[in-house]
Amino acid sequence: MKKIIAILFLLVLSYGIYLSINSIPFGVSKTKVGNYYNLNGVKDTGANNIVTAVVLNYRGFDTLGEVTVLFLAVLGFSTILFTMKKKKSDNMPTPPSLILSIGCKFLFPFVLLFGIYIFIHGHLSPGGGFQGGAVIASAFLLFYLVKPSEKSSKKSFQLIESLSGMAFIVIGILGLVFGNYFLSNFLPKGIAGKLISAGIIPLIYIFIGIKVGSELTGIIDRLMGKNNEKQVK
Amino acid sequence: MVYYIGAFGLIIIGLYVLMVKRNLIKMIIGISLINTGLNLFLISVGFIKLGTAPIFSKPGLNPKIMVDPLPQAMVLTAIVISVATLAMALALAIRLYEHHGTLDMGKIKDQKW
Amino acid sequence: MIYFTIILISIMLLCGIIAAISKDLLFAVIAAGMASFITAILFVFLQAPDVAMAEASIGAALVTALFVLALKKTKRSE
Amino acid sequence: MIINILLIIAFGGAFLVYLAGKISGKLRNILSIIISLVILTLIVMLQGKEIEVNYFHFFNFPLMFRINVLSWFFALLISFLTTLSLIFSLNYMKGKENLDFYYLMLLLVNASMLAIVLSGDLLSFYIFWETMSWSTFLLISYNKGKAINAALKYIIMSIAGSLAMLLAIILIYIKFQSFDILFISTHINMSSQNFAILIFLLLSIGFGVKSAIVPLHAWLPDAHAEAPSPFSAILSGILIKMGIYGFLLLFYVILGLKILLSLNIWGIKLNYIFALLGAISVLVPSMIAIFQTDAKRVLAWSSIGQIGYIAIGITIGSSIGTAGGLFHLFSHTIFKALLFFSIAAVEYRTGTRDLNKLGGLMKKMPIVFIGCLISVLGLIGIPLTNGFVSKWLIYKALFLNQNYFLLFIALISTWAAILYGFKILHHIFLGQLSQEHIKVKKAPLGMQIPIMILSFLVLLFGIFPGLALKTINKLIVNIGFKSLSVNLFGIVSETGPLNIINIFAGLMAILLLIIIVFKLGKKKTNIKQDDNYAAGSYIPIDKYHFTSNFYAPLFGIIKPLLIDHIDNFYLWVANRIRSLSDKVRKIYCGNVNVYVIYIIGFAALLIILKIGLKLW
Amino acid sequence: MNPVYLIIIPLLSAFSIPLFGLISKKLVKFIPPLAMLFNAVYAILLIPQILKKPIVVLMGGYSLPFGINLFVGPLGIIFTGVIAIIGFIVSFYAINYIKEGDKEKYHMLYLLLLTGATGAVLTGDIFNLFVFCEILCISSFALVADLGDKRSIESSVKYLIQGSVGSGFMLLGIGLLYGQFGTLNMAHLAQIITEKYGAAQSIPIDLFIPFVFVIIGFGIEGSIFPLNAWLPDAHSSAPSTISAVLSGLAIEIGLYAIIRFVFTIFGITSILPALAILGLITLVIGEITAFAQANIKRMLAYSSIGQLGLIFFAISIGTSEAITGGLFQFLTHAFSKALLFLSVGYMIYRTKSMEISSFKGIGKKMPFASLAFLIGSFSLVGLPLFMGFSSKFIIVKSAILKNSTLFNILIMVVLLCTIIEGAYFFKVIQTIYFKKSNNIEIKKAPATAVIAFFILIIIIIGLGIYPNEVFKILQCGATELLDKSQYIRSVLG
Repeated sequence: MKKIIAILFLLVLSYGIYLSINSIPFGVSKTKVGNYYNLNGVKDTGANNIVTAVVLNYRGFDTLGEVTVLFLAVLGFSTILFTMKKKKSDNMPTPPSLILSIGCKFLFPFVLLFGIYIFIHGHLSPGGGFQGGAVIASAFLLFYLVKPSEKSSKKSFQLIESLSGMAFIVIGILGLVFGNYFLSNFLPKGIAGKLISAGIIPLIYIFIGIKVGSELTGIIDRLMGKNNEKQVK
Repeated sequence: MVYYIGAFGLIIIGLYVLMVKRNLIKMIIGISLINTGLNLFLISVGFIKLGTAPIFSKPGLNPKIMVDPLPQAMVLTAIVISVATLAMALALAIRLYEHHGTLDMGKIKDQKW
Repeated sequence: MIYFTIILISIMLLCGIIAAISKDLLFAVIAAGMASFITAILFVFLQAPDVAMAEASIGAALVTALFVLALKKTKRSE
Repeated sequence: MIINILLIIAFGGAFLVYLAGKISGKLRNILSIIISLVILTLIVMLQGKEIEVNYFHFFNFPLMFRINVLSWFFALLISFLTTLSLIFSLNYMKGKENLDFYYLMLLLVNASMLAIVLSGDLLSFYIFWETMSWSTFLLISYNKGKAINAALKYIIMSIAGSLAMLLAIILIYIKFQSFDILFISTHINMSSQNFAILIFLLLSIGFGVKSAIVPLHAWLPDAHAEAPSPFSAILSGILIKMGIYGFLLLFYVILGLKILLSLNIWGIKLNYIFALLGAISVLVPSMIAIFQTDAKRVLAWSSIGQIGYIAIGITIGSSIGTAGGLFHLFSHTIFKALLFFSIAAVEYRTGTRDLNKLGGLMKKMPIVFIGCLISVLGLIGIPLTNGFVSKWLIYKALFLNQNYFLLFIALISTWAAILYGFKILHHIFLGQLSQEHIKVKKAPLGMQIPIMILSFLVLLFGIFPGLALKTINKLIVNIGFKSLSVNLFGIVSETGPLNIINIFAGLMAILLLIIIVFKLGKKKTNIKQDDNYAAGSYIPIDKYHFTSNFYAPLFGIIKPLLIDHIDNFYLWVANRIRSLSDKVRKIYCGNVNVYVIYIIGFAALLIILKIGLKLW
Repeated sequence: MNPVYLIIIPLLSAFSIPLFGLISKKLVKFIPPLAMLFNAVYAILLIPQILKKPIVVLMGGYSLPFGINLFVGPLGIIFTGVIAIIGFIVSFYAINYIKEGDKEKYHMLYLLLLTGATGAVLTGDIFNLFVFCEILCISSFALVADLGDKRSIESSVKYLIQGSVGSGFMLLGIGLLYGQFGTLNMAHLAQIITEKYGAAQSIPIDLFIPFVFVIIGFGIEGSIFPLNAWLPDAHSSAPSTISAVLSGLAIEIGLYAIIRFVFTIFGITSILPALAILGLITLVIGEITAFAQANIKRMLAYSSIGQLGLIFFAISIGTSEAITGGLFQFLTHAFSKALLFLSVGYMIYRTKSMEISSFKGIGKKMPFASLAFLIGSFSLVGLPLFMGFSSKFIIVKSAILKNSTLFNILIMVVLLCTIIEGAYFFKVIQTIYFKKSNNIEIKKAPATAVIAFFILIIIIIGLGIYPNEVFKILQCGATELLDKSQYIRSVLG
């Protein structure tokens, strides 16, 4: 019964969407704002990667909101799981097989390095704080697979997150102080293509990279449930 | 045009799962499908035929035929938001399982009227 | 080129349907992960490398990891 | 300027009393008496003055107070009755808890009634009308138990009424761009006929609820029975009259006599319909009052009846009728308050007010008995009491106006008034004294003073009606009727004067005759009350009590009439709403899938409406 | 006097809470009141400047349609001021109401919730509005699940699923709008829409579909009739301070977004009667379901739905006075509902149960809390001398001024619902004051709570007696909404 109603409503919805799609031709440039970014993105922000320029400079306020959302997610995640009682049948995690432990131990530094590379070169090559942080998190995921009982102190993760979040806002305020606009790019833009160029973008992306990395690792760490004995109230 | 069909197909499947399936984890999968479909739709709105990626990796790139960077900025944010919602949903699912012993939303109905 | 994308999109929709229907949650999670991975590939075709990396690393890898870990704590089957 | 001071004292005094109550009970009692006396003197000083003062701007609407003869007449009644009831409640409420709240609310009700009567524009009228209703609500639910449902019924009906009034006030504002009553009354003839009818209907709902005209009277019996007695004296003494004041305002100040008489729906004149409603609300409640066992319920139903009288008097539209209505309002306030005070005194001493259990208190509480006797005489309308004067005026007006049907109904309900008047008197004071009331003491002095004052007033205005009629005459002229020639003893009018002197002389003659016959008769032997025999055997004392269900045969006849259909209708509506809300809340059924279906369904609905019906 | 601080300071203090937490656990609970006090004072100081000319703040110094801008107009400053004042009072109340559980996380989430609300109200960019609404939603998911007992987890899950469907629709609507008009800035979007569809009587289909998705996305956040199934569960199982903020502010943000889209961006006024009917259905359903509730917080949640329906109905009447009345009703509802939830908070805390029957005779033992409840319910029902009367008065007046038969009937229904609302509120007052109490010991509400009640009571009675000042500010807010071209001119210059 519910299935039929659901399918009916979805049909009507898809017909509505089909109607509105007609006015959005595929592949034709529809934007009035996008070309401006492409044309003088490099000139304004000094970053080769226009997407990073848009993400951090033109629409930097969105990314500030974005960072708060992630910060919120970790907060909510820990409040909900904070009061979890230790499950009695938490079977001892099977010891990792030889290949897994050797492989992980070998791969961990390289994946970590790759993640750091991504968010340092955010303004030059594709990639940035979020992608770099995710790669770091997957590096730590590998690390946890190998040593499930590893105790990583949550307090340190929380501090890193809040510190890097505050750093982002402080850079914004500095922009307000120097360039009399919040989040304005007050540092010298340097030569496009060089590593130290594009003003505040690399700085912010480094902080975001660290923040996203620590946050996603925190989530995975809590979910692994290794050390939730400490949380038991 | 195919991308739109793909994107909205995913969204419709996600909505169908949300409406019909009773298991909470299956619903969360539905939500993640919706988000993926949405991101695909946003990017395919900003695509220009025969356009190049909006990055000046090589010096001689013509900015006029570059793809529109704005939807890509939006999608970056949307992906992270969907991860955030997903993490919260999974945490709640775990606590719900701990409280109710089951994840069947059909049976968890004491918050009504 | 165009046929390749059609095939990819149809596989993606297929993965979506499998994720929707299958009883075994782990299989559904992997199918959803597969769908988002194919989306990452499509993003590359749509000239959006940044988003492709983000979707691949977050959407495919981490979300699936989260789901698997969550499944470990709750019940596997429907 | 005096009006501002008056109202500041009234409202400020209420809160002052509450604070004083926190310090000490005695201080609070004295302070409340002083405040009510100050208000009374201020109002007496305001006699005959026509002041208009603009005291506040609410959303740039000027709010103003205005005093004229009409408002002065009501203000005097309000403050006088509140002073008496305060004196009365000093003793009556001695033992009870949270008295600060009681005195605060009593003075607040008094202050808001004064403000209603003195308010010059409809908005401040409405504001103080609402403050009166919510403070009355808090006061009615004062003694817990059944009073809670009574208060809830009261507040719901009064909110419904005042919302209808709010609608009318806003319609008036939109038509005339001002709330000032005088401004409206001068420009009323600009508006169309059905606008006047709409205003008439809406405002009469609002005032009808407060003055308990028949279809809207359901709250009054419970509210009066359950409210604390001194407050139920105010409630039926003056608070219902606020509705009548509203009607006076509506009929004669806003609409004016000429328009009022011209208003008709499909040919039937509106004021005739209203008079009919008044007649029904005289007849049916009086009948119901006969068969009540709780003393205060009898009084409550009789209040509805007497209000019906006043309504008939006012809506006839002739100067004598209105004078009769106003005089009846005046006299009803006095003798109904007297009746409530005496019942309260009885209840204070004996603890119960169930008529079947009381009896024979005549010797125990003589002053209360005299007070009750005089008030019942006034209620019935025996000559030499103020009830007689007002009934005479109303009957003359009905007679002159040739609507004999109303005259007939008024007479029947006077007959019913006699029945339940005598029932109260007999059940409480005459008959046998039941055992547990043997050691009942006299009513305390604090209660006897108001009873004495009021019974004196009943007789005073009975014998010299001219005192009140002079101000009422001025009042009628103010409203727009032609004045009556009034002298100290009654009204000189071409079709048979009302002159108390010759009635007084006639009564004296009859009294003399009775005494002579009595004297000539054979020696009287006095028999003690409790040594009478039946069929030769001595009746033990506890068998004496035979005054239970009094008018049994009459009860058989009009039993179908007594089922209060209107009350049942309100209960039916309340149950309908409760079952509806039980069904409606099932919408939120707790299942997330269904909630998501609601969301997508709403989206589909919007799309269908757009594509299918091209709505937007 | 740059309004950006209204968003940055709360955000900065939220991030700094873990650092302060290191120094001393007790210091943490004083940060939210301070941040909100700063916001309130700053907003009030900005009002005179804004009444003259709305401020447009560019983010990062990039010219308009390309960067993000904050549009701080009279409407925005009213909402920010109310959010800040109520946020301050509630956080002041929460100083010793929130004892158990991880206080640090609670205060961080609370501050971020208010930042999300302030940001959503001030921003001039639709995607930024989406991001701030997301912050609002996620923090309220976490706060609803804060107590961690069976009931709050369940309602938080249901709220999350519906919230994420809502955010999915929001994003879809924004994507479609971007696909058609190519820009994300509200003023630029409004300009393009008027150029393209200015003259059209009925709304063109491809403008209507994104409008539908936007209405549903923000409607779920703003709890319109079919979309508000999450609200009763969420508000009744959240801690009282959170349900006070949620029903006082959070649902109004969703409503603000819808109004902004309907009036400023799309400028379609032909749909207003339909929205008025929708608002009315929400009012009727809210009031009727509230009538038959035994649990006090569920009753207040349903009455929030009802009041919100009234605000939506008032605003969608469309005349400038009606919108002022609607905004005033928003103020009334925000303050009185906060007062009601806060007073109920301590009653539940002392009697350990949410059933109304367990509140018998609390009037004697907790005089201030019950007095606060009394004044809050009187002002919600709209009795004179309180705020509710002045706002309801304007709404009824402006509805009748429209003198179309449809609105006359609708206003009748509104008045009937006020009667039902009065009925269930007075029933609770009677159980509190006039029923014998069974349990013996109930302590009084502590000092911080009494001060919070006191401030709210002063505001309610003050605005009830002298509403002219606030009325003028609200009128500028209404004109800002109605006058679309003036909004575009002041933003794009």
